[in-house]
Amino acid sequence: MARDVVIGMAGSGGDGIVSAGESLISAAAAVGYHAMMSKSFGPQIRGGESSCRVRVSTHQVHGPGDALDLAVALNWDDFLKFGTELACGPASVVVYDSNTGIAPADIPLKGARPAQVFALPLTELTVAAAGTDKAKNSLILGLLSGWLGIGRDALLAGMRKRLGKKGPELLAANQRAFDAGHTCAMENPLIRGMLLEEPNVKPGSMMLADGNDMTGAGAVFAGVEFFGGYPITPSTEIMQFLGREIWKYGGVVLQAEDEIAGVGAAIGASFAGKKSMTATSGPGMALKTEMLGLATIAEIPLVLVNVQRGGPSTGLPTKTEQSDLFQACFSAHGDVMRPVLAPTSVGDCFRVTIEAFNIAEKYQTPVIVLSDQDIGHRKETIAPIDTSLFKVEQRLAPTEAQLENYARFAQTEDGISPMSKPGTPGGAYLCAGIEHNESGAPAANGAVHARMNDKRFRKFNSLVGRKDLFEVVGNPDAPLALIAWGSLAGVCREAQALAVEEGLHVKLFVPTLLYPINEDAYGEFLASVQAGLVVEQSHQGQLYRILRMQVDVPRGLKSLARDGANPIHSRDIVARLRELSANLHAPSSTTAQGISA
Amino acid sequence: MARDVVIGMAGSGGDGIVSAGESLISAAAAVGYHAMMSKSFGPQIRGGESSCRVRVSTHQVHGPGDALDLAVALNWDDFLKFGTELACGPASVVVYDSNTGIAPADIPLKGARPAQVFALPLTELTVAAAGTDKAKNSLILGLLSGWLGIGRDALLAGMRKRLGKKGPELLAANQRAFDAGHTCAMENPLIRGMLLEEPNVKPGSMMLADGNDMTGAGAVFAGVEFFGGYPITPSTEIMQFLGREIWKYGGVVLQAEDEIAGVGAAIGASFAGKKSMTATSGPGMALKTEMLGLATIAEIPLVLVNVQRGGPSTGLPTKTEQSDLFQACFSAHGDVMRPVLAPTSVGDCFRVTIEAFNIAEKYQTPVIVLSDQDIGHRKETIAPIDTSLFKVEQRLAPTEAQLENYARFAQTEDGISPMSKPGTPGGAYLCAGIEHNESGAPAANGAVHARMNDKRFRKFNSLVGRKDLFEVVGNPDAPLALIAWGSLAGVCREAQALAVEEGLHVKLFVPTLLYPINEDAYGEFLASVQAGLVVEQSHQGQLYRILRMQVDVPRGLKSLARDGANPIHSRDIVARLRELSANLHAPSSTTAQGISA
Amino acid sequence: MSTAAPLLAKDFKSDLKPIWCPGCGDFGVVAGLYRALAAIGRPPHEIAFVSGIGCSSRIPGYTTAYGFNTVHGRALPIAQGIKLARPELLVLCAGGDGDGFSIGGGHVPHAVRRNIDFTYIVMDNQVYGLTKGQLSPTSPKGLKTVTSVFGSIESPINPLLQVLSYGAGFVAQATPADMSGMTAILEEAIRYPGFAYVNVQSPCVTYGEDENDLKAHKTKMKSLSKMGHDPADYLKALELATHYGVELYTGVFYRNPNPPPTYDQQITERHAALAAGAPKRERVLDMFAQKP
Amino acid sequence: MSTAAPLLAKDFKSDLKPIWCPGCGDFGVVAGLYRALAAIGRPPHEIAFVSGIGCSSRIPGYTTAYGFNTVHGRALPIAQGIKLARPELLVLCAGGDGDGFSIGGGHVPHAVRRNIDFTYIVMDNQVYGLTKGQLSPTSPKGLKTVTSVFGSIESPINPLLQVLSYGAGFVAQATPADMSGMTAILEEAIRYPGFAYVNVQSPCVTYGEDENDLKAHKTKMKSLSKMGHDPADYLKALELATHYGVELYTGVFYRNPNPPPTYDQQITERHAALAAGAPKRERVLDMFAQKP
Ligand SMILES: Cc1ncc(C[n+]2csc(CCOP(=O)(O)OP(=O)(O)O)c2C)c(N)n1
Ligand SMILES: Cc1ncc(C[n+]2csc(CCOP(=O)(O)OP(=O)(O)O)c2C)c(N)n1
Ligand code: SF4
Ligand code: SF4
Ligand SMILES: [Mg+2]
Ligand SMILES: [Mg+2]
Repeated sequence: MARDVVIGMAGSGGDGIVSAGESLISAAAAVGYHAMMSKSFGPQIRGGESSCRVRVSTHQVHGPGDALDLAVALNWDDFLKFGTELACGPASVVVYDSNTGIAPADIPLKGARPAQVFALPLTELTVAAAGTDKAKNSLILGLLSGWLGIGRDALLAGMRKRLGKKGPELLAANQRAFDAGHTCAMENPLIRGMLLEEPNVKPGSMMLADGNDMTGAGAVFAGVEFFGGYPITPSTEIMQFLGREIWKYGGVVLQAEDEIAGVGAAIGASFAGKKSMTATSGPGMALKTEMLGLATIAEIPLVLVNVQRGGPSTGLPTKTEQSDLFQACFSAHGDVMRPVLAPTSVGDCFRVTIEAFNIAEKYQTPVIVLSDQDIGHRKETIAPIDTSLFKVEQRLAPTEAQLENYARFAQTEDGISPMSKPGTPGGAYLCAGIEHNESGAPAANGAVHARMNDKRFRKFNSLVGRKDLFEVVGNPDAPLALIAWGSLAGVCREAQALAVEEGLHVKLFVPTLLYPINEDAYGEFLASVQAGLVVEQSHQGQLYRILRMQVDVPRGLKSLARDGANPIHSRDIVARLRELSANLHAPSSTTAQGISA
Repeated sequence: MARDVVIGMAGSGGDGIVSAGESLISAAAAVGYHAMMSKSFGPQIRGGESSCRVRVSTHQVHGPGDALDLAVALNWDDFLKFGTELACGPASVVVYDSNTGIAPADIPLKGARPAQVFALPLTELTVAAAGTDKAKNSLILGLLSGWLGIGRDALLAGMRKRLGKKGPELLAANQRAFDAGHTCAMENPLIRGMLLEEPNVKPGSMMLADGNDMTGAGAVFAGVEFFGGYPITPSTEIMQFLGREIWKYGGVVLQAEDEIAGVGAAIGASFAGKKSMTATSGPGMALKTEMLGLATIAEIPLVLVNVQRGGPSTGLPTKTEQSDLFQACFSAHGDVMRPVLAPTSVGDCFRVTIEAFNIAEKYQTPVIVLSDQDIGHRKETIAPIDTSLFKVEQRLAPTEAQLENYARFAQTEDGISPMSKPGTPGGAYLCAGIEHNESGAPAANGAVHARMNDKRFRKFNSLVGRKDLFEVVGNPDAPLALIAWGSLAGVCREAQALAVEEGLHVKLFVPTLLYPINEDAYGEFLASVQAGLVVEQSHQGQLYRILRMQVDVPRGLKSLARDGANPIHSRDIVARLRELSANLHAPSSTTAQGISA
Repeated sequence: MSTAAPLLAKDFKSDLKPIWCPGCGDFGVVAGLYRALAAIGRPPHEIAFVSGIGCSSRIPGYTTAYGFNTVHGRALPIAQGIKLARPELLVLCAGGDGDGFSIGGGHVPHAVRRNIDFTYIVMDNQVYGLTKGQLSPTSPKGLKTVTSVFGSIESPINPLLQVLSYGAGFVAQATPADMSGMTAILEEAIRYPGFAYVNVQSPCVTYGEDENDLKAHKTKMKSLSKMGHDPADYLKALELATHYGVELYTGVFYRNPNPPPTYDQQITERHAALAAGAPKRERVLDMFAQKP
Repeated sequence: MSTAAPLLAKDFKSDLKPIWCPGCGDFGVVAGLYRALAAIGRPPHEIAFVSGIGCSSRIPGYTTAYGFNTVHGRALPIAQGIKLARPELLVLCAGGDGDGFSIGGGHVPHAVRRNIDFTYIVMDNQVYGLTKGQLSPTSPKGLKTVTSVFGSIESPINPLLQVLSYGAGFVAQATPADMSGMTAILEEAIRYPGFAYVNVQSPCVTYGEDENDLKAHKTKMKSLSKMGHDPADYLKALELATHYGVELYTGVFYRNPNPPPTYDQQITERHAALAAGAPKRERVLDMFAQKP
């Protein structure tokens, strides 16, 4: 019996490999398994290669898994195009269509030889059962049902939803293909049992969603009233989600003519008093930075979600990367401080988006949420969320007394000034991107500038100190450390658990608030650290660099950074930790950025 | 006798205070003095307050000076609007128009009481001599001529150039005002002699220019053939300079519809084989960042000059600040490395611009030059430059053999691939912002991406190591350090000299190449450092933060950062150094970012 | 929504002293606007007034409305966001020829085609005033400026023809030399139910036409209504607009006699239609439940 | 400048296999372009072909020209830079309706008014293909897409009328359903001495019109020349262009019978006039000498 199975499948566009994956994860979720599914495609819009990777488990999964347990190749050309995204290992079982004419001994996999290889007549069996080769994906579902033990009913439910409209004949044909697959599985037992243990979650209690939808849902929960944006992969689904939902709540989604107009309209709507949002990816974010500067100096609440893809420039539009962190923190002229948050899983997108709105409204600031293609597009099961635990904040409005002699940018102790909205008698002011005094009047001189810069930085003091915006996993005194953010945090969670299992003294730091840096939180975490890794999906290891800017980083803490679209496996991280552990000294000389001379 | 006099004057728009300053610096330059002049205006386009600050010296000047030696206020309202830009000190001599009705004891200067105060009937004397009050500035020139000893002929030459066109009567009237001013000076001797020593430079050998013009001149020298840009203060004069000059060399200046189009056209022209450039300030730079990413991934040479002003957003459009360093280094999505250079004086703009073109062409990369409003707009005398010492680089073209089977992005040892230009048979390729393989074909997959990212970073290895892109002033083993860039480098040069004069062990590091960081150069410089200051004109102290990212910074090295439009005086820096010096230990425990555990 | 006491022009004038050059045409524009707004009668706090950057874009600060002096070229998107968020506000948008038709030119067709109910006033002075005299997109060919010392070699754009071709329902031109005419046009534009465009010939006396030229507008201008132009005639409006830069027509080029529903109206209708079916925001996650 | 051996369509076809969906209209466009370029006879290496981002913008990679697949919406500025830097090159620019008239819309009026000699081809499929089916600025009102599930509430732009109002000297429309007509128009556009615009109705068979609709173009289209339209008649061209979205006119709406000098020509003249007086680049500092 297995607790955790990772399946990878690839074929060409028409093969329906992705909808097979969708059926599988829906069924798994419905009966109470935890699961995660990511899809990957070639550059073609239609046709071309496509693949998916589904992980099904009896316990919560935090990452897409390492090497595949079960690989399904409808043809080798397409399968191989996904390279390390569908990596096989020595424990993998490989299934492929025998009509490829390749002998099991000759399959073109590089590296490790798989544990078991099946050349099955997938097309032939499908045609025999269904009378058409278009039902290959149903045959594969049957195979998986047989091997994994996920029930026929649950799997057929998804298939019915998908094919119901196309008439009963097609559905029947696909059911026959499914059954043929199931029989085939029974006839070809696996040498490594993958029959899943019973799920331990009540059937029907799981949610299933992708990160972009959960981001949209978080925005709705937080009270979003305006979205202005422009389509860009891999963020567009956020606009599409809100385009379906927001109108019901009296809100508006504007598909603007470009990214500048999208964020501009959102800033306008926020100035007008509404909770506002935009979403984009790296290139769009580049265009929005001038507007973000305006929102900073004019102190306008705004949530911007950047679902990162590979860069620079058009880069890798459909692949994940974590290389927009520098951009998020520093792409502004002038001295700017704006909060940057990152969700670490699909479900976490909900929490982090609500948090982003709360911070934006409370501090009257743009807030950037750095999601990534991996989280944005992958589907995950999510355990029930108790939404009554979430607070929703509103921006500070001026009192009647304050409106008597209203100063929009009044100096206050915490740097946050009451913000009036158009329509309020007595609350009119000039909002401007030029430096201004407390009342809003343009005043481009040094004294005012120093004072207002100070206000705009000071107001984040209470944010920086928040302890609930990071998580420490494991023994806080452990000498080995991992630090990770975004989609890599899940991989590191699994790595940390694996490492502890094998006796390594490893802890993990996962920040939700990436910037500004909570120096104390990091300081405390790092105090006992002798060696470790900041694990990131980028070329430069951007968080590692930003930490050095602000925190005394022990010299033993290194950057483990890999360029986008190259998966980082938890087992590789554990291997690195093993090496670091072997070189550990006695826990004496933990050190810092500098020591006063 | 004096060697160095700083004069500050303010009046309202019509008073001609700035043209008086222009006449003064031209005259000073012509007769062989070193000089520097900066102007400052209120927000009005016409009318409103205006001021200038002129420093005249027998030796090279590196900064605008500290408190004024001589302050001229045509009226107090206008003078006071300039605040610390026209700071007076206990040694200042103050002259103002007695028609303000304010008694010398009541002049509204905050802080130190000046050494000497003259309430002179400036308007009255002018009307008496010239028959109009429009010649007040000539009267003041006469006064200055008398007090400083800069000759009548030299000063009148400038006046003639300015007023010649307006007819002989006006000129005569102004000459009379000048003479009246001169007489007045003789009648009102200064308690602190400001009569300048003889200049020690051959009359007629000095150049006089502002930073934006010297940037333009550097571009012409380096072979600029295309400029695309959009007007923005304080950079516009670069486009205006090239708009006059570039056509003579077969080049083109395009005033584009916006900043994106400006840099876009420059990228197009560079792709087409021409040396190309754009210039802007912070807000325009924000708009150009998407295009810069394209130039990075498509490996297109480009020089971008950002003449910094105060930010964020529209900020302080006419005031200086050094707060666009983060933007210059990090405003890009994806992993991007692009060189950032900074000139430290007007004359240095020439060298740094040539260097920028050379680096852009050699490394096929965008290069950012961070000038600032102070340097861009101030006028300085410049000693003759031996231009034969400057090399001009050309980009690497493919050989016939390479064109046989041309791969535009071929992997080479140094990461630099020969670049063909349209029109070359055999050299055609697809240039793209999407990730691509060596031949240029789109290939958005992990393996290619990692390889090409590596190439795009690796190619800068030889740049980072260049020793001629920074300067160390003073004893390299000194325990006290200053690090400064851009317009603050000059102030620190003077501070370092002053500090050494008073016996402090201080050295100064001035980087021309701000990014990427030459770790060895800083490392060597910092090895002996126990305490010091990174001096910057910004709120956050951005270079200090960037240094921490990359270099092991001794804990005693602190950031001294002041918001834009608030001058930093060399004497204040010396005062800080004095404190640091007093706290110095024995030079033992100089330390670093971290120590291996 | 208007208050009881009738509003006067001075109720719309703020305490900020304009920093325009003496004689600048923009003084006239803001004065006319005070009058037009007084005639309309919405109190200042119900008005949101958006601009970009430029001399002309300083105008919101000189009114008592909620002003938003944004960044160069982006007034239109921000104004649209305000109006879509709060359709009950009176929204005005203003700026210069450079702000609107150079850097901001990409936003105009989309502001127009959405037909959101607000008024856009461009103070067209054929030059960049604030940055001290560079070419603007409406500068005539051949003009010598600091960025075109040998003369401009590009033809100017035609703002009137452009906005008409984008399908604007109200397009007019005015000059502050004719204060009462301009005030009437501004009032009519603001009252038009949909996107309205007013091109104001507002000279820059420092870098463009001098003050006397502004006065000469009065003699050069040709009133469209006096010429007998029927503002319902779209094709004729296109033809007349082609004379921009040659003739100084004032008045309404085009007013759609059957104003189509505005974007903001359609939004309101959609809200009414969809509100009923909505779960509470707190229950937004329900849609993700995975039932067996 | 053309080479001796006559060029064939296949000489312009690159080795990259198009990744367009089977049946996509863009296949026809690139095929027509190969033929038009062969007819023109400039060798591929003397051609610079610029595009933005979108399915349609992949087109340069499928030719043997120097291709530049830039960023979304910015093909025009980059194409202009190339032509101004190297007037001797044949410059082509292409992209989608979204690339050209949504994010890139601000560059069009200025590309037009500068009258730089190059050709701009927009593959207008009324949808965002590459990003999988969102509204485009030419999508008809009411259209339901993934970003307009309740139907679009904004009117489409009119690319033909816009480009005409900007003053383009050559404006035409074509469809790949009429391959020979389209090829002829492309050739004429490229030969026109100045900025030339061709709107190609190139369906997106995945998110827009299906393949049969593309074939139906042939029956729906109305040839302007057969209708007797005189392409020298600007006002008539404006009027005909107002029917965009209703009628499928093909052919030339407007061709300026007296093409004015192009920007690139004027530059060349200026260079000739100024070259004589220039000091050497090495002596550029001389101007700053301060003589007593
Ligand atoms: C992004 C950006 N680019 C450029 C500028 C500089 N700038 C400010 S106003 C302006 C043009 C002003 O011309 P116009 O819009 O016609 O207004 P006017 O001053 O003539 O009224 C420019 C180029 C800026 N502030 N921001
Ligand atoms: C700055 C930026 N914004 C958005 C995108 C995403 N994007 C790529 S193509 C495209 C639109 C494609 O539509 P169109 O130009 O009509 O071309 P088509 O695919 O229909 O041929 C969009 C929104 C991007 N690549 N860059
Ligand atoms: S510069 Fe011109 S537009 Fe600006 S305020 Fe002065 S006159 Fe008016
Ligand atoms: S999505 Fe549409 S436009 Fe893109 S290739 Fe497919 S059919 Fe063509
Ligand atoms: Mg203007
Ligand atoms: Mg399209």
